[in-house]
Amino acid sequence: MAEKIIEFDRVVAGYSPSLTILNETTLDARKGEITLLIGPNGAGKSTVLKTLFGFLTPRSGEVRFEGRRINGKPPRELLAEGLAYVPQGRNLFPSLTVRHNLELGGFTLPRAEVPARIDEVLQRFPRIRERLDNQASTMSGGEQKQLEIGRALLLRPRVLLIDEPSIGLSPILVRDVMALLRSLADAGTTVLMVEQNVRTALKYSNRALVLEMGRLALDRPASELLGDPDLNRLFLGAGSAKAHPAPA
Amino acid sequence: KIAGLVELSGTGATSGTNFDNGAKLAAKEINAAGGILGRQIDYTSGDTQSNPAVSKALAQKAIDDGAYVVMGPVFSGSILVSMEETRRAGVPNFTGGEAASITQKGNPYIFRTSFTQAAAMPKVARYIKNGLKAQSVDIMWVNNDFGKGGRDMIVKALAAEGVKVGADISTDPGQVDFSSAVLKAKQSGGDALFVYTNEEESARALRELRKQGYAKPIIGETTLTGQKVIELAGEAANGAIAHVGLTADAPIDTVRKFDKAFQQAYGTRSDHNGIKGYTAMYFIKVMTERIGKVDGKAFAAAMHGAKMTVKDNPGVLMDVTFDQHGDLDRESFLTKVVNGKQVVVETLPPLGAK
Amino acid sequence: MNARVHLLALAAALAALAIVALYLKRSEVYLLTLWAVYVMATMGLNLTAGYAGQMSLGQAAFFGIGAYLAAILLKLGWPFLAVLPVAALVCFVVGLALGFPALRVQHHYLAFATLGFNVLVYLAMRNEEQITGGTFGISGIPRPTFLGIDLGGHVAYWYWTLGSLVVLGGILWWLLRSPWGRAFAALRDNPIRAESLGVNITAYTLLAFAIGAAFAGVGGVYYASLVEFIEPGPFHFSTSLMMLLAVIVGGSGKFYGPALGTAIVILLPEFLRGSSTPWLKFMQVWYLAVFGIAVVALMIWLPGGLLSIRERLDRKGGPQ
Amino acid sequence: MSAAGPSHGDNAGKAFLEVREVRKHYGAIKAVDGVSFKVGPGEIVGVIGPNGSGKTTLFNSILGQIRPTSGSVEFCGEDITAMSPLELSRRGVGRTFQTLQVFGQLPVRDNLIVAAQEFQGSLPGRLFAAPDAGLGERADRMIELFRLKHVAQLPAGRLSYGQQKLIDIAMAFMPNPRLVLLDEPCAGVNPSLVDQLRELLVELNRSQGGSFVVIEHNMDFIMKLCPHVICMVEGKVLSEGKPADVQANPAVLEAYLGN
Amino acid sequence: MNELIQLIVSGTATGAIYALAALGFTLLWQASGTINFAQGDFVMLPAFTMLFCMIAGAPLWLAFLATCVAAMLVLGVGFKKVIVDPLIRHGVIPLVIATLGVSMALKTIVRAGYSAEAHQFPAIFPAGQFTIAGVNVSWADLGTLVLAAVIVIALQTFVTRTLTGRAMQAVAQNTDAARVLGIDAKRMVLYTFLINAILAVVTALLITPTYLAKFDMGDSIGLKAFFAAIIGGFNQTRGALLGGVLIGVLENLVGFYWSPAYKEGVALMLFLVVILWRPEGLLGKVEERKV
Ligand SMILES: Nc1ncnc2c1ncn2[C@@H]1O[C@H](COP(=O)(O)OP(=O)(O)OP(=O)(O)O)[C@@H](O)[C@H]1O
Ligand SMILES: Nc1ncnc2c1ncn2[C@@H]1O[C@H](COP(=O)(O)OP(=O)(O)OP(=O)(O)O)[C@@H](O)[C@H]1O
Ligand SMILES: [Mg+2]
Ligand SMILES: [Mg+2]
Repeated sequence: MAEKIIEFDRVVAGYSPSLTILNETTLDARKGEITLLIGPNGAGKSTVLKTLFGFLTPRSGEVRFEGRRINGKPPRELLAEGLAYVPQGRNLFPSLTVRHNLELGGFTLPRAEVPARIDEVLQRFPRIRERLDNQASTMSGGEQKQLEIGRALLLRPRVLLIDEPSIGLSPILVRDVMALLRSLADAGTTVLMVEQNVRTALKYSNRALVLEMGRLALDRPASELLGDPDLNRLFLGAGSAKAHPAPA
Repeated sequence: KIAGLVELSGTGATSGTNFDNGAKLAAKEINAAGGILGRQIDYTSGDTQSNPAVSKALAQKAIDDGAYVVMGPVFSGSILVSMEETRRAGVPNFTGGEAASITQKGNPYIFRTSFTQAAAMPKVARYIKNGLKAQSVDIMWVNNDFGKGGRDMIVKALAAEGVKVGADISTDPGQVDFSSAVLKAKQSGGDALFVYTNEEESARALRELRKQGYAKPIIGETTLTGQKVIELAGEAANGAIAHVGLTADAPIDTVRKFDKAFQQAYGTRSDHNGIKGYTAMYFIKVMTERIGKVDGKAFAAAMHGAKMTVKDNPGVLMDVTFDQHGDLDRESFLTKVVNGKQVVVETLPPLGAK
Repeated sequence: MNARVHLLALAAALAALAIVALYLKRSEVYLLTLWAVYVMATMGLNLTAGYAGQMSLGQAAFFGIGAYLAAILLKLGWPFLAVLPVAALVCFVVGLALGFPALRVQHHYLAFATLGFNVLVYLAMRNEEQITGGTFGISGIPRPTFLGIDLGGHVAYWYWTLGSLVVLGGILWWLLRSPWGRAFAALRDNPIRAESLGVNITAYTLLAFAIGAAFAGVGGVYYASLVEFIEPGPFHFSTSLMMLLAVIVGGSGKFYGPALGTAIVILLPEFLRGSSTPWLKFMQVWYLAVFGIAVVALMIWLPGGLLSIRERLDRKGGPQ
Repeated sequence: MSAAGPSHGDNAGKAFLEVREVRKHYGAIKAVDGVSFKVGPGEIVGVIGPNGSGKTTLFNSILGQIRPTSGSVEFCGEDITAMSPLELSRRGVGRTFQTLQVFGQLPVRDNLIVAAQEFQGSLPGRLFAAPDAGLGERADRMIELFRLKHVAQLPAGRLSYGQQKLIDIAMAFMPNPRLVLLDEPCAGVNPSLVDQLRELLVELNRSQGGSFVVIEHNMDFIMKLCPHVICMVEGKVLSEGKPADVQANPAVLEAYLGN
Repeated sequence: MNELIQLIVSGTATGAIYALAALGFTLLWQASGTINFAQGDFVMLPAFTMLFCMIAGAPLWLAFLATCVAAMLVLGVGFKKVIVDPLIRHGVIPLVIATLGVSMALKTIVRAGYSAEAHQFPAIFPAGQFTIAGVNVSWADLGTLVLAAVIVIALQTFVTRTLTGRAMQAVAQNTDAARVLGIDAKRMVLYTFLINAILAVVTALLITPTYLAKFDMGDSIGLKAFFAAIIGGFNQTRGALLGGVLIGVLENLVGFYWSPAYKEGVALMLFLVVILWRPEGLLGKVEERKV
């Protein structure tokens, strides 16, 4: 079994004392794998990533990176250790140009390296190149998502945390991005991905973790899960066809 | 027990602080010399924030606390409000306000510590006519109760003397840039310029006048040649002429002594407001000792028509008389700034003595 | 809070305010009345800024408009109860006009636009002498009589003002619990989404300003009659700033926020001024410095104002 | 295939919403470049297209969020070009947003009530209406339907991405609109809820004859839901017709679907 | 004609002063998304500090340098640590309100602790003036204008042309995103306030000879400067210069040709017209698309 790069050990975290979101959550992600985190809306998937990247401090339990405890370590330090994070939702500097958004992605890198890496990203997402000198906020939803993903890749992270990359991307791009993540993983990058586009994501992942109410409910190889009719019913909605009466 | 209502913050902070310091200095001296009728003065001052509503509250509070005499406020707007309270309670009230209307309300408890504008302006107008031989004069004034009141009075006084008013230029409290105002004065071509603004603005106006090469006589009231103005305007103040009711530069022994004591106590020179506060405290002492008891009503009654002289107590600084309205009368001075110093060029007799 | 407990507590507080006046000195009753008068204005500001999210720094202008109208009309012999609706209406209409910039700009731009309006009104008060008495102001404003009862006495006027404050508070309460209140909140949170859901943001923005202005106008009427003299000074924009501070210190968007905040801004300094304890005497000169620092500290610990203490306790230990 | 509502052909000629040659240019960028289409009453139309092909801009132009450079939009025979979102909502046109747009500080339940309250009575009348404007029950049913019951009293801004997305959709349906434009409703929504959402749309369409225009990148959803699909590329309509036909169009495959 | 030119010239000089003060606003806005109500007092404080140094016998240049250091410590590091850091996580409004409190406190401290009076301040430019084509121009006016222009251009370049400058903007626009990218938000904010502190000292140096050192000198400067910043465009550094000069000139013209009584209203009228007609300001760029 591959080395555990990221571990959650009975982590308890939340946004206020009266509301616990992660309830003794225990999970891990392994080197060179895509670990897929799925679950209903509000299960706490994004919260896992936020806790991991230092935006939330666990109330108890331990978050480990390569065996070292990183509870509440600030993002800057994690970044220096090779983690990168693409959050859900708005994540750009709206009045800066696309180019400047990209440049800032390389803020922690040596200056001289940045242009070449930007070029590389632009190759991957040609659409962004056309919009280089536009304000980031004028771009379409999908274009913005491409920019965000590209910006994180600029760092060539050892561990990539990515929250629902498929939101807003066209089918062709979803597949491109997934394939890209796959190739990164194959080259040794550890990927922890949250997705609602489960069917597609499973095809590219090694392992799937199902989160429910802040607890790990299931931990199975992705390929096994894809064929499981039970999960299909639970999470992919097939056959849940009990028609709901429309509210009058 | 004496309460001071003074402008320690807001637009009137400078005047109020001076007034307060003057009063405090006098209280200290009096207390050191045994107090009034053997009783120590308990002087407390409250900040009106230059706000009439607060003045009113403070006046009520002073009365609630059993003040014998109330001093201040200096601002005419505020005194108009607070004097209603002191009147209702029958507590004598000294004010530094110079607006004419204060004593015209028939309030028997209100007394001034300085000339009204109504009393001062005719002296200025007379000087403009006779001393400067000016046919027409431009007026630059600051648009607050002080400036507006003075402007109205000088216009009246000038009309009485037959001097024409040229440009009538209002400026704002706290105004910084006087270039358009000065340009207006230059354009109008009056024979002289009458400047009636607060200290800082006077300094700025003088500087701008100098900058634009204004060559005609510049006359004003007390504020124009005040210590502060000279300090702030520097060179540009030279040549400015002003009528001054009270000045620490007056060539009188008592005033010199006061000046020294004030400087020692506060590190700065007193302006006319400091003298107002100082003398008011001594008025209280002199008059209380004259009536022989601490009784506000009797005090007020005795004040009307009273005459106090330096002989009674050097603290009143100059001989002074009060009339039936509570207005006072005494000598005043014509000063000129020469080489960065205010010099008294003429002592004008009291109005009543002419 | 349970509705009945709430009502009981409110009744008790009001009773206390009413009874205590009988034992207070004249100047203290005056201050209490001044507090009530300012609360009328800050309550309106709380609606505009706290509930509807329209940063307004022009509240003192409406306060002034109400006061000047009252001064002029009362001196003309109008009855107080006729002046009130006129002042409220005039301020309502002017408030509508002030709302227009709010349709174009938001937040700090709006704050300064309204502040600009305040400055203009102030200049007009100072310069339009024929109407406003210029810098000399208007004095001799009478206090009302009501049902034959003379309200000139300080305690009588306090009861009269307190009663009116309760009525105004009731109106605001009603308004906030109606669908209007929710529409104001929607306007504050996300005007774009609100408009696409049929919320007439133009109407509600203008209403938020106009109603807030009307409250201030009413407050102004009571002010003029209380102080019996007005001049432009108290209606300078710095008063607007203080009113905003009062709302925020108390808790903006909290019903009782303005009452608490105004007490701190208006009553506390007077109390300190009045005290003769030595260390409190220090406060007479330094009050504003201490208050300013206290505001900073409050924003650090309780950015939602004093009344947000409960939420604060709940959220402690949340995300950094 | 679950054909919902009257088919496209039946309604040819009596368009409900008609978009004619709408263009929106930003300088050299032609975000929307001459798009025309019709939606009949009770029809469900899907809009697909690569990222940046102008779908959202098209919606914004129709809905008065931005003013189109040229072209016109007609709704029920009335010219609604550049009408404000407010006027459109009054005419029964609702929408959802691609980016999260909820009332962050209002509780979820109030989000839903405020979405419909402005359609009850008059503006002055609402001042005197019941606090929930008589919509409480309806809001509760929506909450149930979208599985938000456990968070109904929380401020909407504190919910997860998917939950907020659901609130946005629920809000659009609260006032029983005649036409709803949905911009990527499934993005971030759990697959099982996606299915439920589709059923809900079908149900609303059948029972109340509501019309929908749906932008989606979830092809499964579009194929099952929409009898008529438009594919936009570079601001223009590339292909239009039955979903299967559009899907099979080589140009669409090349630009959008891949393979 | 001559007087028109004179009015414009002296208005431009006053305007340069407004511009300098306005610069602080645009900087803080672009780089931390806040409005500093105490900005005017940030100018007042160095003015007094320099005054103190000079009273203690230091020559002006030394006083200036010492004050720069002090300002960076107090208005830069101190302000950031004590006020901005704990407040920024609550969003912008509490911070803005806190600056109101700071403004009050600073004024009171200077007034109660030192003096309520105005104090003279030496000018750095020679006192003289020269006349061209019948128009009087003082060296001070010219110097202020030139210096203001230089500072504006330098700052503009820094904020928009350097990576650090853009990182500062990034923090203001989306702090979380900046953190995700490893941008040290706190340090960027610190830079902002350090620059602002220096700016305040320079502004104080240039304007105090005219404004005089007084505890409330910041009030009128602050307000005018804010209006100038908005008129020029809040997200454009060079907007401050345009806005400032525009106000200065217009005030003079109105004061002369119409009535000085409403002179103070000029900045306001102009401001109202601008925000209603072009809310982003004359040089400002339109901010982001909304949906
Ligand atoms: N900023 C916040 N403040 C308070 N509560 C929050 C906040 N963000 C999320 N929550 C709560 O935490 C829970 C989990 O949220 P999280 O964003 O982790 O869900 P998720 O699994 O990512 O869901 P989704 O698939 O919808 O993105 C939700 O119930 C939500 O109400
Ligand atoms: N205000 C604007 N200024 C400049 N370009 C703009 C503006 N708004 C949109 N665009 C451009 O127009 C194009 C269409 O954007 P739009 O949001 O309509 O795309 P979309 O089809 O919705 O894409 P997606 O599927 O990614 O959401 C984009 O390339 C975008 O960059
Ligand atoms: Mg999530
Ligand atoms: Mg889109």
